[in-house]
Amino acid sequence: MNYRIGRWIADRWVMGVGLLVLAYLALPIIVVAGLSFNRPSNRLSYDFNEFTLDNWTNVCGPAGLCDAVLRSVQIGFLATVFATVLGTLMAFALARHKFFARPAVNVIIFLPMATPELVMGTSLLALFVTGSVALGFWTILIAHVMFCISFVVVTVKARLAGMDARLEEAAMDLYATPFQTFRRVTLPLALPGIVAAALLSFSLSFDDFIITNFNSGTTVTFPMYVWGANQRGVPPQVNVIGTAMFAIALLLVLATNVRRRRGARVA
Amino acid sequence: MPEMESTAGDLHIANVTKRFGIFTAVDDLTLTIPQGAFFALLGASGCGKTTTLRMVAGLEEPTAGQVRLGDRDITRLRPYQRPVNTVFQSYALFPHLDVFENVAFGLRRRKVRQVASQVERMLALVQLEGFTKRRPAELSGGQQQRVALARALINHPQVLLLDEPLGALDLKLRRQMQIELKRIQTEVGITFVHVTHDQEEAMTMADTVAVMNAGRIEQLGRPAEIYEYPATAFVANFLGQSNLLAGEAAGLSGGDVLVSAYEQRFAVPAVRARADQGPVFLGVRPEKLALVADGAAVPAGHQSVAGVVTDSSYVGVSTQYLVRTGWGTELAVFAPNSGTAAPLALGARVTAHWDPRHAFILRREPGEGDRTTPVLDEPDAVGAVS
Amino acid sequence: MPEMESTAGDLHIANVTKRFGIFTAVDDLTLTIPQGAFFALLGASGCGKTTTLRMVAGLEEPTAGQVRLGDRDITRLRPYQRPVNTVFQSYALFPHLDVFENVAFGLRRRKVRQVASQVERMLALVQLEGFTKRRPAELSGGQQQRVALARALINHPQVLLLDEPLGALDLKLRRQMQIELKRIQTEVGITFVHVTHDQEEAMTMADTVAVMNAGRIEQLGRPAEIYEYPATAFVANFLGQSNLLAGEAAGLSGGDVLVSAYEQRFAVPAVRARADQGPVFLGVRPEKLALVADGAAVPAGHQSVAGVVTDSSYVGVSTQYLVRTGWGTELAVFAPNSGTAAPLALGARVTAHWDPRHAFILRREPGEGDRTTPVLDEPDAVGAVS
Amino acid sequence: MTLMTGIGAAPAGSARPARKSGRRWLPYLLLLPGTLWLVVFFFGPMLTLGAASLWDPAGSLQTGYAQTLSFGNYVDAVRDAGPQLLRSFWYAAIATLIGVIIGYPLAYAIALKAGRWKYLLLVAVVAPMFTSFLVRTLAWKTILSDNGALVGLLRDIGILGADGRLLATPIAVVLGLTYNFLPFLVLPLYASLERLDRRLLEAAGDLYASPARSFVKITLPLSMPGLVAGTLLFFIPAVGDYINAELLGNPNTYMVGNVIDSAFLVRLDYPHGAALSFALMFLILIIVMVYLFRSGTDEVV
Amino acid sequence: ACGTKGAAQTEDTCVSEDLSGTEKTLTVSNWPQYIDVDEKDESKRPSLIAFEQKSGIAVSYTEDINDNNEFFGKVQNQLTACQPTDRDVIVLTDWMTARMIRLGWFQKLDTAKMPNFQKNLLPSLKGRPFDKNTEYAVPWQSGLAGLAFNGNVAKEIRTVDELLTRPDLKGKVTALTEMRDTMGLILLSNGHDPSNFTKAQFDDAINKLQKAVDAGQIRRFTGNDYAPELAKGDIAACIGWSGDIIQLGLEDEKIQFVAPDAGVMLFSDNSSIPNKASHKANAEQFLDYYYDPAVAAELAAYVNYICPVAGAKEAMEKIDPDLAANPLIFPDDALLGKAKVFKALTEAEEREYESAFQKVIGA
Ligand SMILES: Nc1ncnc2c1ncn2[C@@H]1O[C@H](COP(=O)(O)OP(=O)(O)OP(=O)(O)O)[C@@H](O)[C@H]1O
Ligand SMILES: Nc1ncnc2c1ncn2[C@@H]1O[C@H](COP(=O)(O)OP(=O)(O)OP(=O)(O)O)[C@@H](O)[C@H]1O
Ligand SMILES: [Mg+2]
Ligand SMILES: [Mg+2]
Repeated sequence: MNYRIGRWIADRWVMGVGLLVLAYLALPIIVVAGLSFNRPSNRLSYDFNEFTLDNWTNVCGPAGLCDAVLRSVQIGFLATVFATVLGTLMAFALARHKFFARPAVNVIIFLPMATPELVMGTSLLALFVTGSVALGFWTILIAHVMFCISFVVVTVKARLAGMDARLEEAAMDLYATPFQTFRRVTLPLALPGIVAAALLSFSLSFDDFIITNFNSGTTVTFPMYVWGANQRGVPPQVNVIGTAMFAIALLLVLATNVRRRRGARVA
Repeated sequence: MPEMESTAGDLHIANVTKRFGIFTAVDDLTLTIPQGAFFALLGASGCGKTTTLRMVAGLEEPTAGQVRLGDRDITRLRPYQRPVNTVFQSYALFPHLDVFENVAFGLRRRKVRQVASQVERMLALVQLEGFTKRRPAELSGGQQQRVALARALINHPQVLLLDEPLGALDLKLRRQMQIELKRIQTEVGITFVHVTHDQEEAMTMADTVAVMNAGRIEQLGRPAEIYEYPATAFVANFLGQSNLLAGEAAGLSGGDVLVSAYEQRFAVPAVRARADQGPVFLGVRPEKLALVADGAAVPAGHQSVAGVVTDSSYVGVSTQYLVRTGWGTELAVFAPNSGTAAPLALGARVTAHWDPRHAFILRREPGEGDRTTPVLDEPDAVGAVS
Repeated sequence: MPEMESTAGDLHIANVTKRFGIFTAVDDLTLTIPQGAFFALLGASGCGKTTTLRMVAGLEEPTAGQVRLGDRDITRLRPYQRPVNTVFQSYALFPHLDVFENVAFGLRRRKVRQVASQVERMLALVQLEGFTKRRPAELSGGQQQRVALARALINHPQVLLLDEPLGALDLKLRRQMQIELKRIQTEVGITFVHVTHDQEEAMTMADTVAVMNAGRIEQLGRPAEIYEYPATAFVANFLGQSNLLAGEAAGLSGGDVLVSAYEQRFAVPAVRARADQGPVFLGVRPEKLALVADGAAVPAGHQSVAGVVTDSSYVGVSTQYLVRTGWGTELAVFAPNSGTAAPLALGARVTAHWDPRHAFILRREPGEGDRTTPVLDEPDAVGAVS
Repeated sequence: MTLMTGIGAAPAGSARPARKSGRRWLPYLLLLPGTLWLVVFFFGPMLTLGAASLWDPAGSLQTGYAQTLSFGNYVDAVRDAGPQLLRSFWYAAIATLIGVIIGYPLAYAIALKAGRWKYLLLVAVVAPMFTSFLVRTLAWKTILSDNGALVGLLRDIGILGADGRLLATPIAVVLGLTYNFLPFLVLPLYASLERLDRRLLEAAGDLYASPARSFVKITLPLSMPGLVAGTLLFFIPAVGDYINAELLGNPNTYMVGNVIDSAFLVRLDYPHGAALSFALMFLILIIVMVYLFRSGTDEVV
Repeated sequence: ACGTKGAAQTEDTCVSEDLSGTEKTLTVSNWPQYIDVDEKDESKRPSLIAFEQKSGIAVSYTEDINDNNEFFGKVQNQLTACQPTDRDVIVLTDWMTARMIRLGWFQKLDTAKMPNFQKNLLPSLKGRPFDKNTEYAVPWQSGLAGLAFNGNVAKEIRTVDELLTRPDLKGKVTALTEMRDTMGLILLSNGHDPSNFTKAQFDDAINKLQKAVDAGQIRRFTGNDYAPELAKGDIAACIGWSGDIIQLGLEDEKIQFVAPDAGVMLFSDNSSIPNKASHKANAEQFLDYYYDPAVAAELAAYVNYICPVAGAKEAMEKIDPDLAANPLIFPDDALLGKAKVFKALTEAEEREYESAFQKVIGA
């Protein structure tokens, strides 16, 4: 029976290490979630003091917090929509068509991912400064769409590359015009990839601080609020938002995955 | 029966050539497939069968030539504009749609009404009534195959193209699907163009068989016709096996062509000779050869060759022998295990004989030697595997 | 020849059971495969063949039972500790390594020296000398298969496991690979355990064939032995086809067992009867049946059944007929196309006769009806397709 | 058949040119909006940044800047930020290495060992990205606090001296970098391990490769594209990051991002800030190119 | 896109229009926690509500200023281009206010309409160098930058030199990223006058700071975020601001503010009206309201910084006598005597000193 123990360990140690790493990833979230139920002894203390639900019932208490969250969600949503649409179109072009300019376009897509956020932020600021463009909601949106596009293209393209091109031929053979083929076959099959890309876009946009900070003008997003609040004591409601976003992401991703699994085991 | 009424729906492939870069996949192919026929396209891997089908379906554009349906030139129509449907080798079922929606796909695209009843009828035809709500991933291979078939058939295409639809199935399931395909074709009366690797499948199912080789049709005809009297050495050994002896034809004598080979003379009826002069192959199918221990027992009028049994393998229905002739070639002989003859021992001296009416004569390139199909335990024959 | 010298290397599978959850894939299997044997494992899809092989290879751990090589218990050894190699159905070639490195893989892992010369020799054996630098993706299916074979063989395992290695090849290539496999096995003298769906392959290649059904061995023996005298109805119809008529055995009479079926009486030699009382099948192989137009022409001592020809299909080597008997069962009859008999017309009244020494008797569950294998143009037989 | 005639009515001759040109235009049409966006808002800024990097460094906000093509800005910027520049690459490299060491087992476990828990674990990797990265970094501050449980534990077991600390050390910065960008490494790695054919591992085991050898010889090389993509997506943003250095580090751990930040926001020295940004980008691109070339993977995008 | 023009504006180049007559609204940008809030409901600001009721002006009050530099970066584009920033009142520290005035980015106040302001502004805050006529900047609060320590983890600290060298504080010390506060205190500790020093003196001070950084004495340079860490004890001693420390001291009396004998730095945060702000009159009314001593006391009671309003101390005695007695809120002459204001810098000086300082703090 001794070999069994040895083998049990041999088969599972990787999983063990993986779980430890997951714990490392989850640790700050646990702290955040814990602090979201904290009534701090004073506004400069982050130590757990006393359990309370007040932070949850009174999320919008600290002035400006909810506005910032709302603005971040708005920007995140719009950026996701724009980036997903533009990026998906590009991914289709790259995955489904062979054409002369392809390598050049690939480089155009790769470069923004290869450029540090800071450089992008500063350069965009320089452009806006030169062009005397008023900074604010729209400049943030422009910036977010810009850095999300590449991630969308890569994600959707990977999905399309794994897709059987014969399905599209089959659809054409069954009287589907190119548009119908796209609408009825290609799009639904690419959907999990598109959804993943959208989720990624949203998280990138919602989370972005560096580029936003340079290009926001007088507009305050959630990360900027946190950055500012950090100077004078972070209100515990920020932890509520952090926890809630985590939970929403969890549910959202789980829901799409359940649907995907119920749907087509295509991947 | 179909030939008369329906020249309007015949599929014509006229001088079609398809090149990929410098590689010619289909080479000046001309073919007419009558409406309502069950047409089988046979050939080695890579000979251009799939490419031909794709050109008919509109998924590939010919480099040259025309594809016509009756009088209509469809060469330049896009796939969705052609009354042609395909059952793909991989089925290519839409994984995100259930069985019902897969089958209904073509109807919906053409905005046909009363989809439900038609789909029900079609699913009944392929005996999948209860499966409407399942996704392709939840079906076995045979069921998927039938959905693919229903999905194509429901559109009542003028031509149905089948690209090795049974290739992925195991032997038993394959047999059952063959039966079903044939039944359905009989019921719906649509032209079937069926590509297959399996010669037995082609012969049992098709009215007409075409054997392709390197982008060209080598022979076309009814299965028995081709099998009994192949046109070329390739066909003789692609469709079943043949013993082909290198000889020289010495012209006609009466109704027979005379062939001399290995110091023996053979006569073959002129109607079964593709040439009557010059280098030829004298061909006999292994099952047309009979073995007798005693040369004197050769029936009158039969021709014979003497040899030694070098191998025998039992395959249930028959026993396959190899008989080495005096000049070293090994002939294949299939003896049916009908229980009438005792098995022969290795090393036994035998005489293989045949009725001249079962032999045939084919053209041969000068210098080519005997050709017999590789048989088990015959390592020398493997050189050509690629 | 191998049985004597080599009990030390025999592969013993002793009371091996494998369960996945509540599903029993292999059920108390016991089997001994002599060293140097070419052993074929046959059976329907899902019957547990692959699972058995994987337990021998160490890729799956038996729920119960032992796997031994000679005297060594290898049940708990990990795959890399066993002198056993596998040729996988999918080949599982390493896509990032070239042919040379694929073949050298096992040697390198065991730190063997002079890898290059051994690999060269092995590639010569499988006739792939010039291909060392290619990647698997640049090889045809047949070539990949041979690389997989070389990769396993180079390790000189005591046992080589082959899991349907030819399943994906087309008929012609498959035939050539069969020849090569057999040649190589003869040359290297390693025990081959070969899983296949193709009965003809099993019969021509193997010394011993085992037919598996639902996790158990139904019959084991030499190919001809099993084919000629199957042990169960499953084997009779899995290995080739059989006509099985439902009857009642009425005990011994002389050396014969008497069977009454459909108001006729048949005698079968007792040595070919699995039962002599109660419900039985009377079995005859289709090729053992002969058709005569005139009942009077039935040879003396033969038994016969009258009927009508309802279908004929030409398959080149033979013609397959269906004959409907008076009570409605359709018998399959294979007539060799040796050219001696004229083809029979549909609807012809015929008598099918057989030598009682070719018939056999199998146990039958009470209530079971006739069993004949589905044949082309016989839609009724398809109900069971899954 | 009547159904078909309607469809086939289109003149066969005219179908061809339409289709050809349609096909040739389509990809460009699809690419146009996205590419335009990137060109205007990525390459455009890069151009202005490039221009700004050559401004006369003597200019100021009040007096304006003259374009003098002062290439010397690059020399000055790189020289002045030398230590931070080196430190950025050094920290990012260490963080990437740690990321690979801990991210690989995680990706591997999810892809190959998790069975039906696969999606749940994957979500657990992705979901933290939705909690603002600042919030998480601040949480790290709490965790690593000198008087926190973690430091206390490490002091007790002697890993840290009695006076030792984690916060405001290079360790905290590297840990923060590792933490923040780990999902970007794990996801592509997971995707490529997911595609790995397990049968290859069985084959390797069958051919006498122990699990460790199988990993080195089969799994690792076959997951290379994912590993390359993952390390790049990790390394690049890590080099440019300055939040971790600012929140978790000390003055001696500041990275090039802090310098750029200070140039643009505090010192109002746009020419040097722009020059440093550009220099950083060039350095990263060079490293990426060399890396891609060395690892033999070109199709990362 | 080859170069840029200067960013400076004048009253002539950038004309603002006042819509106060028609629009009873006002937008104020301030630092976080710089206004009194209701103890029960943090989103209510009593003094502000009172103002709205009294004046009928709806105030949109945002706490979006966290850092002078950062805020400058945010609004500089609009102000350079003479575009509205959408704010009527912004609160910035002396030196930043000075820069903005220098750039011509603020509107001149009509102090005639601000009687409380004229009457109650502390004399020491009148006619400061950057606003000689007291016509651009209205001090919101003043404060001291000095030393602070947490008595739970460190012995008392008296001087800047101790802070920069004492071995038991190594790695547990922070200083401020505000160059004027940190450098001012070091200059003072060297016996120099921050309101009037030479380049050489500044270099001396920088070197002293550099040594402390190199020795690992200084853990971080911070904005306000030193406070939680000081409270926690991760930081033992620091350069900090009086208001923060008083608040911490209320929770934990071991946390104390120390005014070194060498001197402390005095700063003010000033309210100003940027160009293109369109509610100037409303803004003036608003600022004047907070110069009512009673209101000022209410505010000071919450924020705990130095109240720039004369007469507020008396008003405070009614609210909270303890606070009224706190010299850090209502400094006595002794303390005020030690307090220095950093000298006004030209753009070139600012750049030179700021660059040198940034280099030391790591960026
Ligand atoms: N798109 C293509 N580009 C280049 N060559 C091609 C292309 N499609 C097919 N070919 C080549 O054309 C030849 C014919 O291919 P085709 O698929 O028609 O063969 P096939 O007869 O269907 O073979 P199989 O029986 O293996 O399916 C092959 O040699 C193939 O390599
Ligand atoms: N890992 C597993 N978990 C659960 N069931 C399994 C597993 N592996 C095999 N089975 C089941 O065990 C049975 C036997 O499988 P096995 O692969 O041995 O069949 P097989 O005889 O090789 O079939 P085939 O001819 O289709 O390859 C099948 O019903 C299969 O579904
Ligand atoms: Mg093909
Ligand atoms: Mg199997």
